[in-house]
Order: sequence, then structure tokens, then C-alpha cells
Amino acid sequence: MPNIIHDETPKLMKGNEALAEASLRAGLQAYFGYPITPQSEILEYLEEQAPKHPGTVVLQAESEIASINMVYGAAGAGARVMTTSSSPGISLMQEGISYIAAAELPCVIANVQRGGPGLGTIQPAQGDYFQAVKGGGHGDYHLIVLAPSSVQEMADFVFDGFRLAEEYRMPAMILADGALGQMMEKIYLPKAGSLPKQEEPWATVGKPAARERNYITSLHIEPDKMETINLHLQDKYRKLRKEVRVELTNCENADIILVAFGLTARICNKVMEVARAKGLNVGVLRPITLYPFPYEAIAALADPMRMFLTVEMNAGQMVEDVRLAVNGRCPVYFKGRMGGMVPTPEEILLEVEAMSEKQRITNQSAGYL
Amino acid sequence: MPNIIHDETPKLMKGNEALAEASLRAGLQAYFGYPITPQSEILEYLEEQAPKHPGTVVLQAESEIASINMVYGAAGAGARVMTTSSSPGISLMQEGISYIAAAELPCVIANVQRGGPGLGTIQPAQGDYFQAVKGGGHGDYHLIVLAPSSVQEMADFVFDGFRLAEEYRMPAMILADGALGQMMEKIYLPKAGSLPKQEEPWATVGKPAARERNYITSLHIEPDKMETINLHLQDKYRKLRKEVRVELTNCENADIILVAFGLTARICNKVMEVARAKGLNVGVLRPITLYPFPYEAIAALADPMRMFLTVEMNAGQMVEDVRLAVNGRCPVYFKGRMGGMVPTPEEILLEVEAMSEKQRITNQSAGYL
Amino acid sequence: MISGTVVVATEICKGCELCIASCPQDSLGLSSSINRKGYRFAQLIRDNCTGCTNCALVCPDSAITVYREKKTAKRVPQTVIASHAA
Amino acid sequence: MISGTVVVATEICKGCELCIASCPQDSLGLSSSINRKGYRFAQLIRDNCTGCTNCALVCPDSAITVYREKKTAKRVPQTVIASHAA
Amino acid sequence: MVQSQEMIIAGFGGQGVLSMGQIIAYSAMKEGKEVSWMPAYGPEMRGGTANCIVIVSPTRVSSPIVTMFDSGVILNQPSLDKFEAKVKPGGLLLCERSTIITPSIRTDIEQLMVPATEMAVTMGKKQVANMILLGAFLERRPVVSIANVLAALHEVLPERHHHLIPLNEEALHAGAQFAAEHYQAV
Amino acid sequence: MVQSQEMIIAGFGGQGVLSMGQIIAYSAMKEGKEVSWMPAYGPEMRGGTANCIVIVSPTRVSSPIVTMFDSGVILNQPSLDKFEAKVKPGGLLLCERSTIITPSIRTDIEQLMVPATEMAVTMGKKQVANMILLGAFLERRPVVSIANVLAALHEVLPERHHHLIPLNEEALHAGAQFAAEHYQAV
Amino acid sequence: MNEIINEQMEVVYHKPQTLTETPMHYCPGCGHGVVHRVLMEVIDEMGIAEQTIGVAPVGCSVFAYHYMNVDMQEAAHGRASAVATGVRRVLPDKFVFSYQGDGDLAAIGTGETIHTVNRGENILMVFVNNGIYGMTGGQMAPTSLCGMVTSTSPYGRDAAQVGHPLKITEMIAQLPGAYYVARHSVHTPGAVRKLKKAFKASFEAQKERKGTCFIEVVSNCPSGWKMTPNESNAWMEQHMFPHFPPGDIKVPASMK
Amino acid sequence: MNEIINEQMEVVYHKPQTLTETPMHYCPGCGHGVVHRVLMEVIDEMGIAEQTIGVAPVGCSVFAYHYMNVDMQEAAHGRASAVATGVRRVLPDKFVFSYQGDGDLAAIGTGETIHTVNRGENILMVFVNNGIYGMTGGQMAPTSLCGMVTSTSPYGRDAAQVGHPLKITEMIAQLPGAYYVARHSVHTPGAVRKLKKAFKASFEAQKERKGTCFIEVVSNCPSGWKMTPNESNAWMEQHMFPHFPPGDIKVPASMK
Ligand SMILES: Cc1ncc(C[n+]2csc(CCOP(=O)(O)OP(=O)(O)O)c2C)c(N)n1
Ligand SMILES: Cc1ncc(C[n+]2csc(CCOP(=O)(O)OP(=O)(O)O)c2C)c(N)n1
Ligand code: SF4
Ligand code: SF4
Ligand code: SF4
Ligand code: SF4
Ligand code: SF4
Ligand code: SF4
Ligand SMILES: [Mg+2]
Ligand SMILES: [Mg+2]
Repeated sequence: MPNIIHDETPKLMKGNEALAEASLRAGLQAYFGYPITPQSEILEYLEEQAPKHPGTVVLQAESEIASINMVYGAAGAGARVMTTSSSPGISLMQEGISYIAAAELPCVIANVQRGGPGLGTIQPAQGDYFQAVKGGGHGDYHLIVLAPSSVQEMADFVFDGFRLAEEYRMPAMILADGALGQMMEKIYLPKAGSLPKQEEPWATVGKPAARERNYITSLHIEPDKMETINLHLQDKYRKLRKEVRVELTNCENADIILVAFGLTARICNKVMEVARAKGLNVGVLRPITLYPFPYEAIAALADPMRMFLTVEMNAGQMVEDVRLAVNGRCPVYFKGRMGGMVPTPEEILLEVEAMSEKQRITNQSAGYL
Repeated sequence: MPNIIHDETPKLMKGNEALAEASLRAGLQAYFGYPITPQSEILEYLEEQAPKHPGTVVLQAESEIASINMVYGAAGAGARVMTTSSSPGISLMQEGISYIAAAELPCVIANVQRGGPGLGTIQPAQGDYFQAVKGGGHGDYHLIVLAPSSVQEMADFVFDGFRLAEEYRMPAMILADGALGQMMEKIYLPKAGSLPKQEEPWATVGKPAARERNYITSLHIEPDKMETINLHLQDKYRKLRKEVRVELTNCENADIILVAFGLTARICNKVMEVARAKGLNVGVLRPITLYPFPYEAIAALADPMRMFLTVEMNAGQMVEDVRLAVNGRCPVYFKGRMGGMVPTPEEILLEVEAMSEKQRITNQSAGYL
Repeated sequence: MISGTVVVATEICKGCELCIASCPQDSLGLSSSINRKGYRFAQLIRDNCTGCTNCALVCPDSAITVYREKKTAKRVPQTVIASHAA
Repeated sequence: MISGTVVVATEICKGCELCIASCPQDSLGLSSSINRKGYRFAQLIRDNCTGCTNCALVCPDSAITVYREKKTAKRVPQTVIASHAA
Repeated sequence: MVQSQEMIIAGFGGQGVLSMGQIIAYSAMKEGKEVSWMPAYGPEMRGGTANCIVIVSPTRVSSPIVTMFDSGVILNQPSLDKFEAKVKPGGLLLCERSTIITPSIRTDIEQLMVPATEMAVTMGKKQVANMILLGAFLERRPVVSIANVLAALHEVLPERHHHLIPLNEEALHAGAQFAAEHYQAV
Repeated sequence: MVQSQEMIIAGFGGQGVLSMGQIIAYSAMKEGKEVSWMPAYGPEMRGGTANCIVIVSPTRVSSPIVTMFDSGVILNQPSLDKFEAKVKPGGLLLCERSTIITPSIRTDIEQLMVPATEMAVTMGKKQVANMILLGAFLERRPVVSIANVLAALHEVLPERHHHLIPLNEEALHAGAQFAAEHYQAV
Repeated sequence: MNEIINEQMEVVYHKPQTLTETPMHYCPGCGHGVVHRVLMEVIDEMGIAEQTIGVAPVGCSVFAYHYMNVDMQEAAHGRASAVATGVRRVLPDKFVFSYQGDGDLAAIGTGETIHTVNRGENILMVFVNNGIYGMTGGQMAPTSLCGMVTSTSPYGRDAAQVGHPLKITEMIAQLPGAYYVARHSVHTPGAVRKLKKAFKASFEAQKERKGTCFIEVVSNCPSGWKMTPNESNAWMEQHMFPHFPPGDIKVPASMK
Repeated sequence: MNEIINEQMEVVYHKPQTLTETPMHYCPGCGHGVVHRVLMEVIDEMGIAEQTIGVAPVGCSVFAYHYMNVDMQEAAHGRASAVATGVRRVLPDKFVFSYQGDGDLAAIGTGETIHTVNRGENILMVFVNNGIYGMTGGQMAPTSLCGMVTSTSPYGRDAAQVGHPLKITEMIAQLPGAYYVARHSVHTPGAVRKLKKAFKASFEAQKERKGTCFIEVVSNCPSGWKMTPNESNAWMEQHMFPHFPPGDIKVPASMK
């Protein structure tokens, strides 16, 4: 866990505002964004605060596509830069994100997810897991994906996002949801100034006579050169594995492990409490980094005497990564709500109870359904 | 395998042209597209042929985003409609595709892939597997994804694509690559008129007094309603599983099974021939539908005495689905080339030879790497 | 002066007062009670409506139907109450 | 008439002939041989170049360097050959 | 003292339902409790309705979105229609009297109709109706003390509004007193 | 008869390298063989170069893209520079003579320099240089018969160009004859 | 109703048939409702409801399909004119309109707007310009006035930073594909009558395949502007009209 | 070189220093090369190479960063002006230019183009209009002339179906954010000299933060047009100039 220094007194803040305020404290140099529910407060907050931060650019772009390409330009010029949106807007950014990843530019992108597909609803969801983690754009690339599960983490992960993005020269995504964005809760804001900025000798800031020109590009017309670039990216992604973060609660001796990220993880924690009170041996495993995914932590717990239940606000996305980690060594079940519905502790508990009563069935049938 | 009636005499045609000509023979009513290498010939061919097909609209749009939204409009109006592009252009369409899937509109989208990420190269690649199969856009949706491996299939799959798209009211993607688009080979074109069009009572064609108005939408502001829509989509995707198509060659008794789609599958067939000549017991499993994925076919072959080698022109994407299917029951290896590089039979053969010499290692270590 | 009247769909009306401002006769006012949506609704407060339709033309919720005395008819007294029909 | 000359980077030249068309003196023509890229390249075919720079201004490949007699210098005979330097 | 509470506050925009929720959450946070405040967001607000869910808990709040409530503070008829059935048996339903056309007929919950607007008008400032309701609510479900609410107001209100605090205090107490006088067991 | 061949044809745009490849592929297809024709595509063509890979095989072609070739038909110096090393030992390297400044010094391959442009000019039509090269190639690597090439031309050329077929025939034979006369073993 | 109106009375104004009975979700006094009604009145009067397909994208009017009793498509943000192009091209004999807000048509959808008009797509584009993003809660739009306070221009729109309010209607009027271009409003009975004529003329032109008709309606957003409806109309006249003056912008000779 | 030029000669024209030695990949006679050179000449003469950042998107000039010896960014198709905005905003004291083709700036990038100019981004936008998509092999561009045969308008551009060639430069000139707008060409020495002046004036204006300078260069595409370079220039004069007349379009008083 990286070192973020926090304020001593808490505030009551919306997740969106906490994220916005944290970005300013993280030394944000530029923000480009476009309104969309449920995250417009981020732009609104930044526009309001901008005059207090003379060095910081806050610009409402004409679209999400313009936003992400402004991010490309500013990141290429060496600025600490962020954009935020919600599901449909993030879909529009996919080409730009692929470019940013390929050109190895650091930036933070927040997706305050809402229920899809299509226009859908504006209520909280986790339906963009695949998009964020497997790559919604074209080609082999990845984002660092951080999944906050509280307003506190909405703020903290901006710091972590920038730190990792700059260290690995790649975009970091904060994969939140409408509830985390809209809700208020207690938060200790990270203190300003605790995130130093590295040298960026590659940035296009004007070429002194002494150095070769810098150029930002993702074009390598000879496929062997492009393959080299890809191999370099893959190598970087392998190195990134040391940044895996996962939160384990009561997992060591659990019979049933709930796997969930973000908002659903805290709901699962509630389920765990209730279940334990009922004598059911339940633990919760919360992936904090969705990419890199905590395969090892899950694999280490994948014991034939256990069962996993993955809970998501989608039709079953992260569960594939859980199954890849478990690799057939114990059953993996799934409980999902969709389209903006938030699962209740009660309904998850029902699943847990059913699982614990049920005979353990072979992976075979739990397999590829 | 559905019934397509073909010409008796073959033609020598580029994959792109074959796809374009097949679309006309499939009764295409509208095409909207934007130039991008390596697939611009599709639009060029259609513009050239359009006067011979007075009922068919062929329009060069101002962008890929306009294209996909024109497709939405035309599909919603009940037309048999197609767009095509290549990787970066397909990324731009992700919001539109999510809308089309959510509004349950049938259409065909071809992605003639090139090497990414970013601008990358224009050479053939398979780096958009995840995007196509897991959903590059937001929310839980899927496309029917057909992977041609010859110019013949570039044509045939247009027919299959429209048939399935219309039957299931969902978009179908033909996931090809630059080589398949640009190369010429022998092809027996599907005959015109063999693809009847179903009634589309839901289409917006003007509301007769006798019926309620139709509207095409993906908006369901109440999350419980949106969840119902999602459950309906998931149900449809389950039904779609009966359309799985896979090509098995010498798999029953093989020690090593090569899994590959599209262009790489035909390269693997060559490897198989050479390997068998050398006494190695090799088979090839070619998923034809990437979504729905042939999990069962692979699972049925996942025997501890076997090994799988997945070969892709990417950094390892379909291999995750292969591993999900195998579910730990035998080792799954991966060989990939990236950024526009096409693997040679020789280098794949080296892998095969190494595998067959190597001791079988446990899934544990072959796992989540 | 032509004699007319209006009927306001009070459960549809949102009390925006645009009709009130547009009535050349000052015939309209807001109710003191509220509808189920919580809005005070428009109603005739004078009997001098000419049926000019101005109010209906600016009503965003199409809540107003306007009546006018048939050209041939002779004027008779009338009572106007707001209808609760939507 | 001012006396000048040009040097064409023959391996850079693509033989587009724009310089030829723009030369008011008709001083330029294409070589009969080709460069490694397969292009016939521009070269002086007369010794009447004035160093007006027209050719260089329209050359897309910046292949032309133009020289002119110094104002102070007296004219001397000169031989001009195309340089193969890039 | 009530340790935990999952409540809905609902009414028209402008009635101060969101800030009422924030005040509860803020004061409870100051008391060291875990809290969450979750507004309804999006175009349903077009219709002019607003609501928020406030959760106060001794331990970390799991989901900020719940569908059944320990109590409801209701400021208009559409909200009553929508949330009446969502109050758990034994819970509290507290309504602003003047806005309610069809009151709830549930008998398995505690109900209280507060003529908050009327009382506020009498007090000379219609805007404090929500504080009267809050006072009444806290009398019945003391998740925070009125003293802490006042302390919270001192902290969150901009200086230029501090002169309103005495009025708010009066309103809170008036509400509490009304609730105490009209106690009605389930 | 040569049963299979993986070849590269490369030169400037406008020299007819792509159509030469298509003619081979088409005639071979007509002979019942499996074929593929794969052009280089994209902005590398900006430089004015063009090339295609043609594969003729008795069985299904696996990859249309190969990196080593059984033979190369080369129509300019940059292409020679690029592909010289890609001809397999024992393979054939056939060049248009007038375009080559620095010929290959490889001795492990069969080489033939054909003055195709010169011959074509003599025949009165510079454009048939590619057919002369094709004739020469087929003499050395008879993957299809010249008769079938001519049949193919009848089928693919638009009617209005059929009058050119006799000239093409002449060119094919002239190339073949040149190759026969200048045979040079590896 | 009947009981209160005696038989000497006749209906001189009622809601058009092609508006559904669904109560609209718009805020009190919002111009969208009037524009909807006027559009449906014209469709009624021309008797073309059965041949009309409408397209409305995201924005406060996203639910237009609940109110307009014609076949409708809901489009992605900014893409209504592309969607309408798709419909138009495959149904050349029908009537097609798009209905877009200023955030939609003049921000994210700028490219589609210009190219649709440039192609002269034979559709009616209805452009409701309220100088703000209504649906998302009152953010600055490309058409917000200088100095205008919105949730994303809390200190007033600063032209030096974000540019001047975009007069996209004047821009597209330049395009040869634009056949008839006008700017109207719905804040007075007279304005409503003029708008109705403009819609009618547009559908007439569409019947004759004249190209794109583009009608801007300068409208209000009482919620976003934080005013009462009547205040908002007054503010609109006073502040919006100087920058977006109502009137004909491009009128073909045949219409004059 | 030295040996052939005697000491009484002096260099009166040579390639600008800020062009790299890398041979350009452009087709023979393509205008891109001249525009590159003129731009770099101005940067040289103003001595601003060290303070300049250029942005070029996909299009034939995608490799501009190989030729221009300044810090550069390669942008996605159509997005150069958004990328340039990003650069400009975080580096307010530097010189920033974008360099875009007509397919790029006037088709897929229309929205970004208009909004960048509308914001008055303090950059120079260089717009090379050759009436075609050069890089992808000669498809119709928004600026292709009526009747023009391209690979996607094999029977000539039909305005009735796809609209008239878009005069985007005239459109953006209307915007208050546009400070200086002109159209030039590079087909004659005189035209080249004028373009050079325009670039210079643009960078001077940029130094004073005047807003967007937008210079269209009507250019050729011998390959796409299937003409020799000299034919293409003649065709350009004869056919492109009537629709895209060179000259000043918007000149601030201070520049006159
Ligand atoms: C891709 C995308 N980006 C953003 C949004 C959020 N959004 C919905 S409507 C809207 C703008 C609405 O403004 P306008 O078009 O002016 O319509 P109004 O509500 O004012 O009538 C925005 C930004 C969205 N739905 N999709
Ligand atoms: C998203 C996307 N769509 C399409 C393309 C393909 N593409 C590359 S450049 C180009 C157009 C080039 O035309 P123009 O901008 O006029 O430049 P020119 O080559 O003529 O100089 C296109 C369509 C792409 N690279 N990315
Ligand atoms: S019809 Fe005319 S006079 Fe009657 S109420 Fe309406 S506006 Fe007033
Ligand atoms: S205009 Fe319509 S909605 Fe507004 S007050 Fe009048 S009747 Fe009611
Ligand atoms: S400098 Fe002038 S005179 Fe000399 S060759 Fe060039 S154009 Fe001709
Ligand atoms: S203009 Fe330049 S490239 Fe063209 S022929 Fe002359 S020197 Fe060569
Ligand atoms: S937010 Fe504005 S535009 Fe939207 S309905 Fe309300 S008043 Fe109308
Ligand atoms: S294709 Fe056209 S624009 Fe591109 S380099 Fe060649 S001539 Fe120039
Ligand atoms: Mg608006
Ligand atoms: Mg161009």
C-alpha cells in the first residue's frame, strides 16, 4: 500500500467531489471532460475550484472524443492530466485510449459506471469490467484498473493512479460506479503535495538544440517494429504484476469465499458478517487492482474444500478471471444484478446458504456456463 | 452448417471484394462506411457496383461514428444493413455497437483487423478478439462473432451473419484480418436470392393506424426494467449457443491440439500436416463462431493426456477462453505474434516439438501467467 | 367580444403560469389547492375569456382545451369549473 | 543577367518535373539515367541559370540548393555537374 | 439513542430534503458513526421530486442503496405513494401534513403527520419546515442529538448564514416537541 | 511441370507486377490448383513500389504471407535490395535488366537477367515487358502452361482489350525463348 | 368535460391527436413541450403521422417517443442526424425528422450536423436551443451566452477561455444542402404560430425532396437557468434573442 | 559539393535546417513536401524551433515527425486539433501547430475543427486540402469536387447523393475565435512566397495570443488524381481554384 498522507479531520463528501478534490491535491495540471450523469460533479467541482489553482487547466470539451484526445496531447506534453466519464462516454474514448496506451502516455481516466448496454439507465453498475480490463479498444494493451469501494478510495486512488500511470507510462483507470460517485460518506482527504512528479524526458515540450526531437506516436508501419513495441508493452504488463492489490477478509479458513470489487465488495462484507453470525464460514476477497488481477491470491485459496461466489453488478464478467485463477480446482458460482440494480445483502446471503447446503459439485458442470 | 447455394464456377477474388459482392447477393439494402486500410476495397467495390443494384444504398459517411449510427437508423427501419472497418475505426464504433446490441437491431459489421494498439500497422492481426467477443463497448452485451479463414468464408459469412443477426435480432461481426481482406484466392460466390428476409414488425417504417407506434430504444430509466432487458439479452445469448460452429481436424486421437481461428487456423493446418509427417500426433481445432465460443467442444477434448497450443496473432486473447473451457484439465500453451506479424508454420512447429518433448507439467504452473 | 372558455386538465397542469401571462383578458390564475403532483394548477378566475387560444398555444403540457361560442349561437350564461380529467 | 547555378540532390530527387516547369530560363531537364529509387532526376541542361530560386521553391523534396554569383564578384566560367550527395 | 437507521427522505425539489439528509449524516459522522447519504439522481428529478437515503450505523455501511427503510420522512404525496410500502414493519413514517392528500393506512408502522409548513409559517420562515420535521424525526429516532445537529450547522453553514441558526434551533425544538406531544405507538 | 511455388514479384507501381501475379494465380486456379495472391498494401506503396506474393500449390495454401521464396521476379533496384536475400537457396531470381544497378552476387541461386523493357520496346509496346518476364519465368518454373495463361487472359481481359492478346502471346514466347537461351544453372 | 360546456360552444383548440396521453416529464414551463405539440399538430394537419419517423437523441427530450405517437428512434448523444440519415436513405418516401438539443447538435454532434446538412439529407432537423445542457443538470452548452452562469461555468462563460456561443444555424445555412433555415421560438402565441408555419413548410419541402430543412427553436430551461418559466421567457427575449435573433435565415425563392 | 561551386558563388537557397535529412515518403510532386518545407523555413527564420510543438494526424503526412525537426505528436485520425488543444493548454508559452489533411480536418474531425476554432485556441492550423484521401488510396473527401472521379466516387462525385464539396475554411472563418484565415497554394514560386508570409503572420499572432490562425493550402495529389505532378497543378488551378479560391478570407485589421 503506497504512502498517502491524509488530513486529520474527516469531511463528508460525494465520491465524485472527493475524486475531483483529490486530483487537485495530487497536483493535477489539466482536466478535460464532458458532462454525463452520474459523474458531472467532477467537472463541475473542478470548474468551481479552478481559480484557486492557477496552474491547473480545466476545460469542458465538445465531446468525450475531444476530451480523450486533449488528454493525449497534454499527457504527451508532460502534464499530469485526467478525464472522467461514464459508460457510454468511455466507449467513445476507446480509440483514444488505445492510442494513449500504445504511445505510453500516463494519465488517469475515471469511469463512474452506469447500467448498460446502450443508453441504459444512469444507476450504478459494473458492466464495463471487460471493457476496462480486457481492453475495449483495438489491439493488445492494458490499463491499470483500480476499483474503489468507498468515497475514501475514490480520492486515494487518484493518487495511486497517477503514481502508477507515471511510473509505468500507461493510463490508469479508476473503475467506479454511480453509487460511489453520488453518495456522501466520511473521508480523510489526501494532503496536497505528497505526489512528486518524475522527470519526463520524452515529453514534447519544445526541443532544445542539445537533444533529439521527441515525438509521441503509436505508428510503426513495419510490423516487426510494431511487434517490438508490443513485446515491450507485454513486458511492462508483466512487471506491473508486482502492483497487484487485493483485500482478504477471513479467507484463510473460509468454506465460501465471496469475490467482489467496488461497491459489491462492501455489500459482501455485510453478507460475511451476517453469515458468520449464522455460523457459516464465509470470507471476502476484494480485488483492488482489477488489472493487474490478483490471480495468485485467488489461486492460493483455490482448494477443493472451498467454494467461490463471485458477486458483480453485471451478467458475469470478473467471474471469468476468477475461474481462470481457480483453474478448475474448486467450484466458482456467480451472482449478478444488472442494468443499474444493486444486489442486497439478503439475496447474496440466500445464494451463500444454498451453496453451503448443496453438495459440492464438480467443476465440470460449474464450468463454462 | 447452413445452406448457402454457390455458383458453379470459381472466381479469383480479394477477400474484401468477395465480402462486398456477397453482401450484394445477400440482399444488402444499405451500406455505410468510411475508408480505412486494409478494407477500403469494400466501400470501393460497393460504390462501383451500386448502380447495378438500384434498391441498395451505398453511402460513404463522414466517420465511423456516423457510419455505425446510420446503421442503427437503417436497421431500426428494417433494412438489411452493413458497415465495415478496421481496428481503430471499430474502436470508434463501440458506443454505437453497444446501442445496437441493446436496442436489438440486426446488422453485419466486419472488422478487417490490423496490428494495434493505437495507429499501429496496417498489417494483419487478431488483436481485437477481446473487443469483439467480450464486448468493447459498455455494458453486458454480445455480438455474434464469425471468424472466416478464407476468401470463401469472407463471402459465406456475410450470409450467415445476416441470417443469425436477423434471427436473433443482434449485430453479427465478421472478424477478419488484413491478409484475408487483401489476398485473392479461389472462391465460389454464394448465389443471390438465397437469403429470405423475415418480417420485422418492430421496425420503424411509419405507424399504420392499426398498430401501436414502434420505437427503437435502449433507454430504460428504471433499473429494474433495464435489468429485465438485460435478462432477456442473456437469455438470447444462451439460446444462441446452439449456433456454435467449430472445425475439428484430427482431434480425436491427437496428443497436441492446436487451437486457432481465422488465418492462423490455416497456418496451423499446415503445421499439423508437417507434424504428422514427422510422427507427431497433432490436431487442429478451429472455432468458427468466436461468440458463441465452442467451450463444449474444447472441454470434451480436455483430457489429462493432451496438451493444447493456442496460436493467435495477438498477445494471448482467445487462449483465455480456451483455458476457461479446459478448466484446468490439461495444459494450455500459447504462441502469439503481434503488431501485424503473421506466424510461420515453422515457428509453430518448433513450439509443438518443444511441447511434445517436454514433460507434461501441471496446470498449476501453466495457469494464470 | 366573443365569449369562450377553457378547460384545464388539472392533473396534467404543472402550474408554470405561462398561460396566465399570455392571456390578454387576464382570465387565468393559479388554484389555491394543489394537484397530486404538488402543483397549483391554472384555472379561469374571470368569466371574460374570449376563446382566443393564446393560453393553449403556449401551454407546454397541452393541458388546455379552448371552447368558443358557435358563431350562430346566442350567448347564454355558463358556469365554468376546472375539470379533473386528464 | 545574374549568373547562378543549382545543385540537385539526385538521390533525393523524385523526378517530378515541377522545378523544370517553374524555371523561367528553361535551364532544367531530367537526366537520362535513373537514381537508386528508379527516378530520372532533375539537372541543369543549360548554363543560363540566374539563381532565381524558383525551382527550389516548388521542389517538394527540398532537393535543390541554389547559388548565385556574389554581387561583388566578377563572373568566371564554371562547370556545373549534378551532385550525388544526398 | 438509536444506534443505526436506514431512512429515506423524500419530497419536491426545494423543500430541503437533500440538505436535511446531509445534516443528519454530517452530525452522525461527527459523533463518530459511520454514515452514508445517497441522493436519487437523474432525470426523474425533472418531475421536481427529490429524495435521499441516509444510513447511520455503528459499523461500516455496506450498500448506500437499500430498498426497505427503518424510517421515512415524506414531504409530498408522490413520495408517499412511492415509499409508503417501503417502510419496514415497526418502522416510522413521518409526513409533512399539508402536502398529503391520501395518508397511509398502514397500521404496522408508527406514523406521524407534522404540520411543519404551517408551524414554519407561524415561526415566520417557511424554509425551516424541514428543520421542524427533522426535530420531530430526531425525537422519535434519536440517531443524533439535537445539540450535535446545531454544532454541525455551525460548521457547515457559511458564516453569512449563521444568524439563521437560532431560528433553526427553535424549529428543531418545535418539531421535537410536536412529536413528543403526538406520540402514537404502533 | 512445377507443382508448387511461393514467389514474390516486385517493382515500381505501373510496371504491372500486381497483374502479373494475378495472371499466374488465375491460370493456376483454372488448372485446378490452389492459389493465393497477396499484395503489399499500404503507404509503403507511396514510394512507388509494388509487390505481391503468389503461391501455387496442389493443396490448400496455409499462409498467404511467407517470408522466404522459391522464386523472385524483380523489376527494380529497391526491390532487389529488399528481396535478394529472401530467395531460398536453389531458388530463382529473375530480374528486369535495365532497372538493376547492382546485381545480386549470390551464387546459391539460379539467376536470370532479362532485358524485358528493351525487348518490349523492340516489339513496339513497352507495357508488355511484364509479359516477357512472365514468359521467361514460366520457362524456368512452369507452374502453369503458357497456353493456359493465354486462355486466362481471354477470360479476364475486357472484350475491348482482346486485340492485345496476340501481342501478349508474342511477348510470353519471346520471354520464354530468352530464358531458354540463357539458362544458367546454380 | 361535457357537462360543463353547453352545446352552443365548440372546441377551437385541443391537444393534437398525435401527442400521446402520457404526461410529459418536462419541468414546468419548459419549451420542449410546446415544440413537441406544434410538431405533432403539423403532422396531424398534414395527415402524415403514418408516414413519419422521428429521431430524438439523449437530452431532456430523450423520452420524445413516449409523447409523439409516430414511429420513433432514440439515438445516441449527438448522432440523431446520422441515425435519421440511415432511416431516410432506406425509406426515401417517408417523412423523417430529427429533434435535438443544443448540447447534442452543436457540441458532440457537430460533425454529424454539418455533414448531414451538407449532404442535403431530405429531412427536417428540429434544433431546440436552450443554451444549456438541460438533462444532465445545467452545464454550459456551446450556445450558452457569454457571462452565463451554469454548473460548469460557475463564474459565467468566459469567451477568452471557452469561446463565444456558437451560431451553428448560421453556419449550416451556408451549406448548399440546406434548403430552408429559420430560427423561431415558442414563448408567445405569435411565435408558436410562426413555428408551426415553418414546420409545415419544411414537411412540404421534404415531400418534394428539396434537401435539409433546419429549424432552430430558441427555448428556455427554467430549471437550468434557475428562473420561473415567465422569467425565463423574458430573459430569453432579452439575452438570447440579440445573439440568436429569430427569423428566416435561408429561404428558397419558391417559399417567399 | 564544394568542389563544384567556386568561391564567387554564394548560397541563395537551401533546405531549411529544421527539416531532417530523412527522405520524404511522398509521391513525386506531392504538395505536402513543399508545405513542410515552407513551415520549417518560417520556424527557422523566427528561431522558434526549440519552442515549437507540432501535431499531425493520420493521412499522408502521418510521418511528418520524421521530417520536421521539432517536438511532434502523432494524433488519431481527425483529432489533431483536440490534441493540439491539449498541448496548447498546458504549454501556454510555446508555439503549437496542427497539420491536417482534408479527409481528416473536414470529415471525421469536423467537430474538433469547429470547436477548436470556436474556442479560439491559440494555435496555427495548417489544412492541406488536396480534395481526396491520399493516404488510403484516393477515396472521395468532403472537399472532392463535383464530378470528380475517385475510388469511392467511380462515376464522379454526385452532389445530389453526397453533397457539395465542403468549404470548411469559409465556415470556420465566421467564428469569432478565428483570428486570421487564408487560403494559399504551393504550385508556383509566387504562391510559395505568399504561403510563407501567411505562416509567419500566424506565428507572430500566436506570440501575441490572438486566437486561431487557420491556413488552408489547396494542394495536389498526383497519385490520387492519377496525373503527373505538372498536370495536377494545372488541374488544381483550373478546377479547384474556382471552388476554393486562394486569398485572404479573414484578416484582422492589425495585419492589413
Ligand atoms: C456519449 C454521451 N455523453 C454524454 C451524455 C450525457 N448527456 C445526456 S444529454 C446531454 C446534453 C443535453 O443537452 P441538450 O442536447 O442541450 O438537451 P437539453 O436537455 O438541453 O434539451 C448529455 C451531455 C450521454 N448520454 N452520452
Ligand atoms: C479512425 C480511423 N479511420 C480511418 C483511418 C484511415 N485513414 C487514414 S488517413 C485517412 C484520410 C487521409 O486523407 P486526408 O486527411 O485528406 O490526408 P491526405 O492523405 O490526403 O493528405 C483515412 C481515412 C484511420 N487511420 N483511422
Ligand atoms: S382562450 Fe384566450 S382569453 Fe381565454 S383564457 Fe385562454 S388566453 Fe385567456
Ligand atoms: S401553461 Fe399549461 S401547464 Fe402551465 S399553468 Fe397553464 S395550463 Fe398549467
Ligand atoms: S534558380 Fe531559377 S533559373 Fe536557375 S534553374 Fe532554378 S528556376 Fe531556373
Ligand atoms: S522539383 Fe525537386 S524532386 Fe521534383 S524534379 Fe525537381 S528537383 Fe527533383
Ligand atoms: S431541465 Fe430544462 S430543458 Fe430539461 S425539462 Fe427541465 S426546463 Fe426543460
Ligand atoms: S497519395 Fe497523394 S497526398 Fe499522398 S503522398 Fe501521394 S500524392 Fe501526396
Ligand atoms: Mg439544451
Ligand atoms: Mg487529402
